[in-house]
Order: sequence, then C-alpha cells, then structure tokens
Amino acid sequence: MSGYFAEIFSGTKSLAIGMGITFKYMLKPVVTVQYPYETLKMPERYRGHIELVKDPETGEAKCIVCGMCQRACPSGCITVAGDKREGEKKKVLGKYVLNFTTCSLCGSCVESCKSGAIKFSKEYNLASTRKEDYILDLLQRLKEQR
Amino acid sequence: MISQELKNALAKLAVNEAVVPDFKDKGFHLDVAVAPDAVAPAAEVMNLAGFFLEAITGVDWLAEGQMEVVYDYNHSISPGRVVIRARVSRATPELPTISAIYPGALWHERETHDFFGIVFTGHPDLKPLLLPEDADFHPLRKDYTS
Amino acid sequence: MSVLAQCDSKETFVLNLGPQHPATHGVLRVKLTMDGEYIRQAEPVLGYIHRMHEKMGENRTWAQFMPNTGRLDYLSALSYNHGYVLAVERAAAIEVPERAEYIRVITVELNRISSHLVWFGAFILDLGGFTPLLYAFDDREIILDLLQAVTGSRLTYCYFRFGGVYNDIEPDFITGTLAFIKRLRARMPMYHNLVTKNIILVKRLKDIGFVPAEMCRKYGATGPVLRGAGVAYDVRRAEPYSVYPELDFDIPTHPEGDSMARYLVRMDEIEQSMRIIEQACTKLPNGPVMAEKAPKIIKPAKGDYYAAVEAARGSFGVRLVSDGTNTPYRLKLRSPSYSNLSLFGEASRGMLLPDALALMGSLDLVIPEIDR
Amino acid sequence: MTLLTLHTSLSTYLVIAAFLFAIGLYGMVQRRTLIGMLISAELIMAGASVNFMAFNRFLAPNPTVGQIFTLFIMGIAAAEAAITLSIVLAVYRNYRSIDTEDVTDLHG
Amino acid sequence: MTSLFSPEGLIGLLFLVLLGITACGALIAVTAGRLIRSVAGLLLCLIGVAGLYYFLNSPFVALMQLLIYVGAVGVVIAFAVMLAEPNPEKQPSRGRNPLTGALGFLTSGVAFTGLAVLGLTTTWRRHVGPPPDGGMAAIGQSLLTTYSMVFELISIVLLVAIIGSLVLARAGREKP
Amino acid sequence: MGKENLQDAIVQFAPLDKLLGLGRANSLWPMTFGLACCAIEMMATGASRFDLARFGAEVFRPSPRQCDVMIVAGTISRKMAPAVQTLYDQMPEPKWVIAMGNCAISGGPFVFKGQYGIIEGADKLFPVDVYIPGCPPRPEALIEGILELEEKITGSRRWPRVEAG
Amino acid sequence: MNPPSEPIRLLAFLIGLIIFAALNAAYLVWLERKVAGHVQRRIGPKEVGPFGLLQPLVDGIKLMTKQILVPDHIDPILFRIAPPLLLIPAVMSFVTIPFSETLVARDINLGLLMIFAFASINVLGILLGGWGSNNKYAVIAAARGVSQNVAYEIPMLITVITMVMITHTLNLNEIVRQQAGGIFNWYIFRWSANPLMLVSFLIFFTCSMAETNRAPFDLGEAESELVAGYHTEYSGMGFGLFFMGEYANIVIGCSLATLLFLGGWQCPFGLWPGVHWFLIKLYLLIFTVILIRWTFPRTTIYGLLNLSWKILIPFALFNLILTGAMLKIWPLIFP
Repeated sequence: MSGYFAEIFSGTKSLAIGMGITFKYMLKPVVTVQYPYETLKMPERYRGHIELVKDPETGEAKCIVCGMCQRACPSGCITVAGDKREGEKKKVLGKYVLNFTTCSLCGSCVESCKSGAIKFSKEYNLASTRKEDYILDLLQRLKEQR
Repeated sequence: MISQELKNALAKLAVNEAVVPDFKDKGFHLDVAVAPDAVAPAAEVMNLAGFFLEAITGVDWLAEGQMEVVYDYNHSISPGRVVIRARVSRATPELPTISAIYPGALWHERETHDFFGIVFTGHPDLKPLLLPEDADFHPLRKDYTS
Repeated sequence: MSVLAQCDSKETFVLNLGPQHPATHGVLRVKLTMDGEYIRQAEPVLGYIHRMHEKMGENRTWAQFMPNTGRLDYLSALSYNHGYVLAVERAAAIEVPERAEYIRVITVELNRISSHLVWFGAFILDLGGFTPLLYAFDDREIILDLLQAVTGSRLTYCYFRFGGVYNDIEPDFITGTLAFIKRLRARMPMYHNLVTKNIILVKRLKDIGFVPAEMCRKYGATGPVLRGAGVAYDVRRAEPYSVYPELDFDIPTHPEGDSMARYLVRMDEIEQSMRIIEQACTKLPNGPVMAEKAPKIIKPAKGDYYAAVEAARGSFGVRLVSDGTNTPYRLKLRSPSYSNLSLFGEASRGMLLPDALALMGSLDLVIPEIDR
Repeated sequence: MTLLTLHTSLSTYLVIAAFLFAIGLYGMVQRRTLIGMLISAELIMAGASVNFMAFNRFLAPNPTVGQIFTLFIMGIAAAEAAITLSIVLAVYRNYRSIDTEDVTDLHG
Repeated sequence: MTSLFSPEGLIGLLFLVLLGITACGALIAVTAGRLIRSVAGLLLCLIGVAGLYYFLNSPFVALMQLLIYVGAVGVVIAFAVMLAEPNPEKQPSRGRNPLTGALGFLTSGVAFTGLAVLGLTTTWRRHVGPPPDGGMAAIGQSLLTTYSMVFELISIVLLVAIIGSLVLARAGREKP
Repeated sequence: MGKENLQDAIVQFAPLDKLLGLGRANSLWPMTFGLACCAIEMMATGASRFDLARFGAEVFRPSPRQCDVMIVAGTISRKMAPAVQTLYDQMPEPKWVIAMGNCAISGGPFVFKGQYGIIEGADKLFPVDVYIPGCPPRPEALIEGILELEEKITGSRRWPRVEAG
Repeated sequence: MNPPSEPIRLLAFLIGLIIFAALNAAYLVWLERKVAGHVQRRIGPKEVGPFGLLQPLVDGIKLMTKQILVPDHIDPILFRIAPPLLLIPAVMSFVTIPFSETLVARDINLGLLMIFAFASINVLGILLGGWGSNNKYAVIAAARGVSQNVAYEIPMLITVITMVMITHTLNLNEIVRQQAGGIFNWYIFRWSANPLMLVSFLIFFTCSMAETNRAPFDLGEAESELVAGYHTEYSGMGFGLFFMGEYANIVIGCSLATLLFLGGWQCPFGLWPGVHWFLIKLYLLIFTVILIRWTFPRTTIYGLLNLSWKILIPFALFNLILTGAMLKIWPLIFP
C-alpha cells in the first residue's frame, strides 16, 4: 500500500521535473541557424563535389591527364580525356566530366592525384529541378571561373 | 582461450588437422575443416562449450568446383574465435542445417542460400531473406551474371 | 471476416509493420501475426535496402570498398571503417602509427556517442516523446561539426586508410572535443531527469522485452543487447585492437535483460566513451598519421582473415578471403544488428504491440547494416 | 392543428411512438443477427419511452412519473446492451457467427 | 396559422426535422444491409428521440438520453458490431425467407395501425394545470422517496449485468 | 491498394491559382519516410540547428494520405520499389517528390555493372520534381530543395540565394 | 430598441462559436508548433507572415484544395459522416460555456450535463471514422480510442459529481459565481469543501486530456505503432475536420477545468471579473497541455487503463465519499 502511494508520488514528481526541464529550455535562446539568411561556415576539409585546380602560372588546369583519379574512383564517376596537341610533350586536358550523381564523396580521387590538380569544392547546398545539372563539366566550370 | 577439451572434441570431427593460426595474423584462434555431415555435431560441440554463432557464410571456389561454408563461433565469456568450415561440391551444394542447435543460424543459412544457392537440408523455411521473394538467382556465385 | 473479429482469441490476423512504418527506422518490414493486441508471431522481412555490399566488394579493389563501409551503418560509420581497415591491415600486415591509432579511437568513440544519441532520440520517439530527440540532435550536431572538420563529411565517413587516417587532426579538434565532453557531461543529468526517471518511460521499459543471456548466445546477439543481459562482452576488451588496451574504461552491464537494461547500458556507454576520449586526447602522441611503409596497391597474401571491432551496435566482423589479387575474393560483413534482430521473433512472442516496439527500439537497429 | 404546431399535440408523440414500436417489431421479426435484434429491441424501448414521456407531459397528474420510467428504461437498456455484448462475444467465440439460426446447434 | 419565420415557426420546423430524423433513423436501423449502418441509424433515431424529449419539457431526460443511450449504449453496440460483424459481402447473398418478411410487415403494420388509431381516437383525460417544469429537483425527489425501491433495484440490475457480462466475456479467454 | 475514386478539389478557380500556389508552397508536409543514410540528414534538417519548421514543412505525416511531398531519402532497392510506388500512388494530388541524395537521383555509389538489387533513380518510378545531390546532402541542401520546390510551385523565389563558398 | 429575439441571438452566437472554434483550432496548431519549436530550441513556423502567423491560413488553404482521396475499400457513408460527428458536438458544447457572466450563448441550468452529453457523442466520430476506413491500423486505433474514452469517462464523471455535490448546481455560470472573491475562493483551493480539491483537479485534468486523446494519452494516433491512427485514410479536409474537432475538444476540456476549479471569469484578486480572465486561464491550461505533449513519451494502452482503474477511479471515489461526509459533517461542527 505504501508502495502504491510512493509510486504515485514519485511518478508525479518525475513528471513535474520533466515539465520543468522543457519549460526552462523553452525560455532559452534558440540554436537555429536560419539557413537562407545565415549560413554555417564550411570547414576547410568539407567535401563537396570535386573541382579542378588552376595552375597559377599558366592559368590552365593543373591536371596532367594521368587518369589516376578515374582509376581510383570506386563508382567510376570521373571521365578524363586528354588531347594530344602539336608541339607539346604532355597531354593536355580536353575533358573532365564528373557525374556527381553517383559520387560517394570518399576522397579517393583527391588522394590519388599526385599533381594536386583536384580539390573539393565547398558547394553544400545544391538543389535543382533537373537531374542533368549534376553531370558537371569541370573544365567548363574552371573556364567560367576565369 | 580455447580449451584443450574442445580442441580434442573438434579434432575427432575434423577431416584434416586443425590449424591453430597466429591470432594476430589471421584474426581467429582455431580453424577446423570438417566433412559436410559433421557440421551439426560440431555445432553441438560448440553449443555445449557455450559458444555463440557469429556468422555463417559461403565461399564459392569456382576453380575447384566446390563451395565452402564457413561457421564463425565465438565465446562471450572466454573469448576465442573458432572457424569451422566444410566443403561441398558445387554441383550439389547440400549441408545439414544447424538451426535446431542455434536458432540464430536460421537467418544466416537463408542468407547463404540466397547468395550461393547452398541448400541446408532440414531448414524449415529457406525462402529468400535479403533478395526479393521471387528471386531465383544467386548473386555471389562467381559465375553469376545479371 | 471483419478486422477486429479476427482479433478474437482463437483466430489471429496479420499486421504488416512496414516496410515503410514510422517505428521501423527505415525499411524493415515485420509481419506480425496478432491476437488482438498480442503478438503471436513476429517475422521480420529483410532485404528492402539490400545494397549488394558483398557483391560490390568482389568487384572493387581493396581500397575502393572503403566508401561502402561508411554506408553500412550510417550512424557509426567510423567503426565500420575501422573494422574494414583492421581486417585489411591484418591481411596485408600493415603497421599503423600510434598517433593514427589514437586519432582512430577518438573519432570512433565520438561517432559512437553520436550514434547512441541518435538511438536515444529515436528510441524515445518510438515511445512517443519528441523533444528528447531534438535535444540529442542538438548535442550530436556538435559532434558532427567536429568530425566534419576532420573528415570532411557529416555522416558517411570515409576517413580511415590502410595504414593510418586520411589526414591529421588540427589542434582545434582536441580543444573542441574536450569542450564538447564537458558540455555533454553537464547535459547528461538533464537527459536522465527528463527521460530516464520519467515514470511513463520506466513503466514502458522496465520488465518489458526480456532478452536473457542464453537467448543472446543462441542468436549471436552482441553489443548493448548482450551487455544488457549481464554479459560483459566487448570486443574492445575481448580481442583488444588499436590502442584500447592502453585506455582505462569499464564495460557497463545491467543484468536484468529488459529494455530498461539495454537503455541504461547505452547511456552508460556514452559516459565510458567520454572517458576514453578524454584519456586518448591527453595521451595523443606526435608523429605521422600514415604508415610510411604502407603499400599503394594492396595485394594481401592468399588466405582468410577476420577482424572484429566493437561498433555501436555490437561486434562488427569482416571476414576476408584473399586470392592474392588486388580485389577481395570474398568479403563477408558480419553485422551486429542482423543477429540482434534475429532474436526479435522469439523475444516478442506473446507481447503487446507497443511493448514489442519498445523492444525493437531497444535493439537499436540500423537497417542498411542488416540488409547490407 | 397545423404542421408547425404539431409539437404541442399529444397525438403526434403517440403516433411516432407507435411508429417506433412497430418498426422495432418489424426488425425483431426480420433481423436474424443478435445485434440486429438488439437494435430492434432498443427501438421498441424508445417507442415506449416516448409514450411515457408524452403522457407525462400531457396527462400525468404526477409530473415526474413518466420521466422516471424513462430513466429506468435507460438503465435497463444499458444493462441489456452490456449483457448482449458479452453474449455476442461468447456466441461468436463458440460458433464463429452471430446469426441466430447458426446458434441453434447446441453441440458446440 | 403560425408563420414559418416567427420564432414559434422555427421551433415547429425544428420539431418536424426531429420527427424526420427519428423516423428515418428508425427506418435505416431496421432496413440497412450492413449492421454498422443500422447502428448508425439507431443512433440517429435516438438523437431524434432526445430532441423529442426536449420538446416534452424535460431537458434532463433528453440529455441523459444522449449521455446514456447515444454515448454509452450506442458505443457498446457499435463495439459489438466491430467485434463480430460478419463479412459484409456474405450477408446479402443469404436469402431471406419471404414468409418471415411478409409476416413481419403484417404484424408491425397491424401494430402500428392499431396503436396509432388508438392513440388518435382515444379521448385522453387531460391533466389540468401547468406542464411539468422538467427540473431535476422533482425527479431527484421522487427517485429518492417514492421510487427509491426501484432505484435500488435498478442499481442491482446494473451490478448483476456488469458481473454477468464480465463472466460471459471472460469465459474461454486464455492468455496467449 | 486498388484503384481509387478520384474527386476533384473543392475549390478550383483559375484566378485563385496564385493564392493556392502560395498556400501549397508554404505548407509542404513531407512523409515520414526514410530509406537509408539520407533519412538521418532529413531528421537533422528537422532538428533544432536547421529547423525545417520555419517554412511550415516540419509536419512529418506518417500517412501518405495527408502528405504533400515525398522526400525519397535513400536507395530504392528492387524489393522496396513496389512499396515506394504504392506510397506515391496513395498520396492525394497535388503531390511532389524530392529525390534526396545520389541514390535517389541515380542509384548513387551502388550502381555498378551487373548490379541486381537497386533502382537507378527515383525518376524511374515516378516523376521527380527536385533533385538534391550529395552523399548524403547537407541539411542546408534539403532546405534549399524545399525552397526550390516552392519556387517551382509559386514561380518566384522569396528567399535570398546563398552562394556556396 | 428591443433586444434581439432568442433564436436570432442564438444563431449569432452559434456563428460566433463556430468561428471561435475554427480560429482556435487554427491558432492552437500554430501555438503548438511555436511552443514545440521553442521547447526544442528552434524557431518553429516563421517565414509565412510575421512570426509565421499566416501559417494556419496557408495550411487551411492547402488542406481545402487538396484532392480528397476516397479509397475503394472504405464504407463511404461512415467515412464521410465521421469527421463532422467529431466536430459538431464539440461546437455544440461551446453553447453553454460562459466566457463571462453575460457572454454565454445559452445559459441553461443543465449546462454541465449538456457538455458531457455532447462529449460522449464524439467518441462515435472516432469509432465510425476508424471503422469506416476499413484499415487495420485505423480499426485498432478506433478500438483503443473508445476503450480509453469509456475508461476515463468514469473518473471524470465521478469528479464532476463531486463538484456538483459541492456547488449544488449544474449551471456553469452559477458555479463560477460561487467562486467570486479572490483566488482562495476558487474551488481548486476551497479546502473547506474538500481537502483533496487539488487531487480532484488533477484527476479532472488528466481525464480531460485522455478524453481528448492528447499526449501522453494519444494512443489513437500513436505514430510509431498505428501510423496515423483512426485518420490514417483521411486526406485533405476530412483530416482537417478531425484535427479541428480535436482542438475544439481540448478547448472544451480546458474550459471546463477553468470553470469548475479555476474560477472561470473571476479575477484572482476579486476585482474586475471578465472574459479576459477566462481566456487567460484557459490558454494557460492549454499551454500546459501543449507542454505536456512535448515533454512526455506516450503511455501504453494498458498503462493507461491501469492509471484509470487503479489510481484515478479509487481516488475519485474516495473523493466522492469524503465530500459526501464533509457535506454532512461541516454543518454539524459549524451550525
């Protein structure tokens, strides 16, 4: 019998304590970052889709078309092609297409790149009504940056 | 670790000598190969010794024309991993079930049946577990092509 | 026959929970044969998120499989990273520098806390409380910020590499982690006052959903489910890996074997993980984070290899069969939730529907890890 | 007596009560399920209650007797419904049917 | 002749609506094919009857009718239907005995005509004086004085009913 | 689920379309429907830090009958596809679909030659309105997706665009 | 000018009450979402109108223009009448609630009884809605809802009878009038009538939450168990009506608690009584209800029935007997 009353009492008390907590938290300031108005800063290592790095001297892509990234990619979402140009020993990057829709953002490509020609972008809020928007022609994007 | 009694009991069932690998290299303490029909007695031995069943899996040795079923056992109080393996021919992959001893094996055997088509005789319900209900293919066989 | 008529005691009806059901945390389907609100038989139906991980393992190089491990169990992805790299390192005999090991431990334990926080929230959500979920997510966001700063991702990490980690941590990370632990320590009493002691929750969890140690053994359940049945089995202690032997922590157990025990085990584990992180942060040595001798292309010697880690849900094991080439011959992932869920059918027999859902919540399921 | 002042006349109530009673009787004969019969019985009782109430309003020297009887009828109806529900349950459990003709089989 | 748009007219109209509800509800209750609909009909009819009581100057009984009949008895019956309604598709296929139908129709027709004629033709001895006020006080008074015995008896009936139904419903219930 | 009787909406006046659009765009109730990893990010989006509620889109309804938008968050396996399709069919018009994460867009990292288990993109099953790439996308991206959808419904964007940097 | 005749006044009040109920439902949802947001340290609806105040409006527009799916396997009649059956009694109950001494649609002597009579009808809405949907989840939810309602009606009615014994009236306005003169004359603190008045209040409040299917007693719509409960199959405005009915019921439950225990439109200091006091108390109670929802997990059906049968009913009965004894004993001690 005393257990019965004790349980009612302790139960009611636990409920009251719980309500006290939520009430207290209600009066605390919100922690929301209001996205379209405020944004969080993406950390240095944030992995967005990859991006070609510009060679500061030539203004061209640093990529040497070795194809390491293409081979390292687990889901095969990178297509690199080089043009052999007259008078130049090395191949020149002719096409660098990233199919972002199958990318798993593992970082293997960036890791495997000896020449540091690709990096992660900070694009974190992509959304579009067209699927084709994510077949990214990185070379084109690099040109547009100019 | 693994008691001598258990080793002796398993040695009676083994087809050839039990391997005691270096745990650091292999990740298990005892490796016993048994005949297909000794799988259930071996499970009984493990059950009496208080082991639990970690997993059952198959390996398809296409070149040798055999299928291997691997049982991983472990002990929760005095840890020691015991691997029991049995090989059956690829043409008629059949093994007795151990689900009467370890009900946990029910799912593992169904899964192995899904992936390899190994039939566990005496299993109450070998319908596909992870594959669709009407699946009739065994994707982890080495000769599987979709 | 009308629906309720079928509830009559001699006749049962089938209730399909899922594959899309709020309580199943994803796409698990449970075929319940119900007798009124009592469960006669519960049969989980799996495979709704079967993503062919093991098949993919045979199609890719050893390194290319890494991102898959992060997607097995998205709540504690790093543990799965860890299990896989341990197995491959064992197979290819790669030594890992000590600093990398410490970094692995710190990040894995942070990930474990975040996983338990999500479980905590989702579990209370199953029981109908919404607010604790958001408080837990509030804390979790900080962990994610910390981990994102190191690994670059929020959820499906692919941070560990054979022989070390992707990149070194920054000093901010350590201060941030310690600050977070201080904060979480201060928050834990709030969680206990708000949730653990709540009479409604106690009524719903205590003496409900017994999973005794023997049942765990029969079904191979590990992790908090086993520890909630009083067995102090933890891979971190049973088969010490990484630098866990050098760290001082307890294995929390509760002998009751009911849902409350599993709940308390996880809450205690959060505390223990905090202890581990604190120690690891102070002991963190300097040095490289990648083994210098680590080969670029991995070709382990022929044979079988096994490695297990203690993931947030129990013992996660990777069995590798190598044929000496650069792709695995067979890659078996032993996922803890798979075994933990397999006992649900037996454990839930004769239970009421809401109790069975409390039991299911207390098993802490992550479906992609079960379906693989 | 017009259509709009019907409520002031005793006959209206008597007619509607008779109607309820008759239709309940019809249901009693027609229905073959226990619940259907229970519903018809409720209708008959409603007819009787209306009659009591009408007499109470227009005729009774003691102004409460009709109301009290109606209240008692309600009590009886509640008891009846409870009993019927449990009988339905018991019958259903034993015969898998609530059809009265199926329940004639006494062998169980 | 009262105007339709005077307050009295509106009240008269309301009464007609109530009559309609009662009659329709009763008809639905006995003719509907599915039991759950006839329960709904019964409830409709009872709501109508509650309205009639209100017009008969006893709001208390009217409200009790709602509370007990609609809220309790109705729910219990609906519950019983939910527990044991036969398959709705099965029901119409079972042929009714035409003889029973005719007999039922005949009996009820005779009963209705007889009662209605009786009610309409009898010269009732009108009660002189004000109509009952419908207050609770009078009802309470008589319940506890004149009718106290009946009051007690009905409580015993209810108790017996509760116990009886518990026993009936419990029998054969085994715990799964 | 068999075929369903469709009834037209109660109100349908062409001049009101703009108002309706506004109403619908600002009251997008998603379905409680998570498939895999992205579902956790969906939960995170609803949580305090990002707070989907600001746009009136936090009312996660468990029943498809009461939802306006289905956020396909995760991989659709072949076994799951009929169920997803059914859920989509059960939603009343007007309805929208957001494909969240690479798996829902195209099968994501789980596409490989000879795969036997997944549907390569939600748009193989039903029309998709907004695609949000990422593995998984950040919560901001999901909010952006909702805003994108609102833009699609109303035809104009009320919120500032955020340039990632 | 003559005062408007009674039917017209009643009609005006009815329209007013319907608007009040609708607005209340709409803005209680808004309030709920806001409070939930802040309890969880987020903002809640904000972007639609100032402070998200237009959110209920756009939700309403959306719900109204949403296609109404009528699934094949339902019972078309029951399916359609269930939502109004839940809403109409709720609106009717408002008729007798005195917002202030004069602001009452119809000040009838049996007000309290009338509210309970109507409240007992709305169970049928749940029952028929769930049954008509012919969906397993909905049917189970309906069965749960009914057993819950029946179980909690008992302690609630016993408590109300206790109150009636103390107040000697069923007229709500009269009950409030008896509580004039400051906070200590409110029945919740009227120790002299019954020392367990606070317990009575708690029982009543708990029961009214359970009667209105509010968390932690919202078993009829337990998301994690029964998807959306008895309104699983409802879309568009059918669902909207259920929603409105539910909130209207909450308002009625809290109004009754206010009127019976918290002095209705009386001021706590015994001065300037009026409608504002009623509304303040009402919304404070509603706020508590909302806070409770966002704090506690859900009980189970047997936990709920246990609470009713093992705790609330014994206490309520004890209270009844105690009150009866007090009524007889007090006059003996203080003649």
